[in-house]
Amino acid sequence: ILYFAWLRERVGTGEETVSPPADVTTVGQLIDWLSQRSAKHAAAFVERKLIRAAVDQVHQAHDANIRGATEIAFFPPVTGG
Amino acid sequence: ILYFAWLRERVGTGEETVSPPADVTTVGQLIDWLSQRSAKHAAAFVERKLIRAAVDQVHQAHDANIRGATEIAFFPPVTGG
Amino acid sequence: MTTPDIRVQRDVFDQGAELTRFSSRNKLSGAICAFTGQMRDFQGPTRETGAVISAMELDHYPGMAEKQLAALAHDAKLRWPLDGICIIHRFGLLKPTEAIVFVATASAHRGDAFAGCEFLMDWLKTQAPFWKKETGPDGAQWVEAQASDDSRATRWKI
Amino acid sequence: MTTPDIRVQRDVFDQGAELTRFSSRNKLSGAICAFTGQMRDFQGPTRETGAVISAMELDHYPGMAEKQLAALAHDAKLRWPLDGICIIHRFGLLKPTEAIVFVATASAHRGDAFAGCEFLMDWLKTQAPFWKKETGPDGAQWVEAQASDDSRATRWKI
Repeated sequence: ILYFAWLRERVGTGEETVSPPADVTTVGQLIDWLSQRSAKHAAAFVERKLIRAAVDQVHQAHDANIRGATEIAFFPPVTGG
Repeated sequence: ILYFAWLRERVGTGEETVSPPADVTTVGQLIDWLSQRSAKHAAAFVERKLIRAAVDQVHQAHDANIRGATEIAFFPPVTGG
Repeated sequence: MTTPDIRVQRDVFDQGAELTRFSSRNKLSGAICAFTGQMRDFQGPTRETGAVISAMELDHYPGMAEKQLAALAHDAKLRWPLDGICIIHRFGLLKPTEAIVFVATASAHRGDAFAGCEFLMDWLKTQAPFWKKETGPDGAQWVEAQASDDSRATRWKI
Repeated sequence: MTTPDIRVQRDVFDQGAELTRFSSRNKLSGAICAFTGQMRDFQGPTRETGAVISAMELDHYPGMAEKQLAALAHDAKLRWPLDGICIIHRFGLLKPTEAIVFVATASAHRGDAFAGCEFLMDWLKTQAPFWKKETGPDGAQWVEAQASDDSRATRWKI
């Protein structure tokens, strides 16, 4: 899992490796599962509508499937350019 | 009178000074009057819908007044840029 | 708004150097949009069917050209909050690949910079007194105005 | 179409030098449109009400940033007949007045160059994984995404 911008600051790390249970199959379910890992995770994900995700470096919605994915990233809406 | 682009080539000069009679009061009437000056003038002005005019360096339609003007220019539609 | 930088000149110019100069004059603007019209490689409406152009001569109306470009810059800054405007237009003989025209706008927001720049180009194309004569394989001929240029310009009308 | 020139880099770049390089690679294109996003001088939506920004840090997603910009360039050239595309985006620490992003397009016709360039900027703003943290008088804070950017991007949808 990769975190960027204020999500990285709130979680306290930019990168962590996790092994969620088999019934965590979507981005949204992964957010639920990660939120229970620590108070920091819970705080990071509390504004759920602001959380964007990429699965293997491609933007995905919260209902997207994550099975087989090797790299999942969470971040706020982008503000480059 | 100033002429530009193919109008200059057809008239055979880029600039001439004329003194039209007092009843020539619009751009269109000036075109009629100039067309009678020579065969070259007539040939230059034959495609009348393609003729654009500027009176004292401001674009004007054929029905614009020319009384008091000191510099009148005729040219085809512009193609710069 | 800095004073518009408007130049009608015979000399070649370097569009990159002009962009550097323009941006250094508008350092605090978040958005810079620049357009360059280069001498194109084909004659007629499309590259696929057109003949190769070997030279170009640009006739212009000295005095009115500068006035008309200044008037267009004035209109643009009335319509969009622009911090700066630059317009450079050449006349005389041009060699292939040389720049003909350069228009740049600076603004706090990119939408205004883009709109101001495209507005200036569209109106310049139909209002600024310049005329192209292109030399192709069949000799030199005056470029005909395109109806598409008129429609591009009039879409900006209120 | 030349291969899109896409760079995600920490180093400062000179927008004028990049425009010179881009135009020399696209000499035969009649139209070149270039946009530069510079570090703006104010925080918040408007210059009038905003506080002064003294520094900026740009977070980015290495790997995905390059991929996303390449995908946007690919989309742009499917939609418009573009001869060339250049996108440069910085990350890391930026000083005031430095350029953040540079997008350039080359085409035979100016309408396509303008549209391609603005499309790339609008989509880059909402899709490319970069995040700005601006330092103002009240400390550093992450820039919030603007709804206007989303609506500017979606207007390009077919």
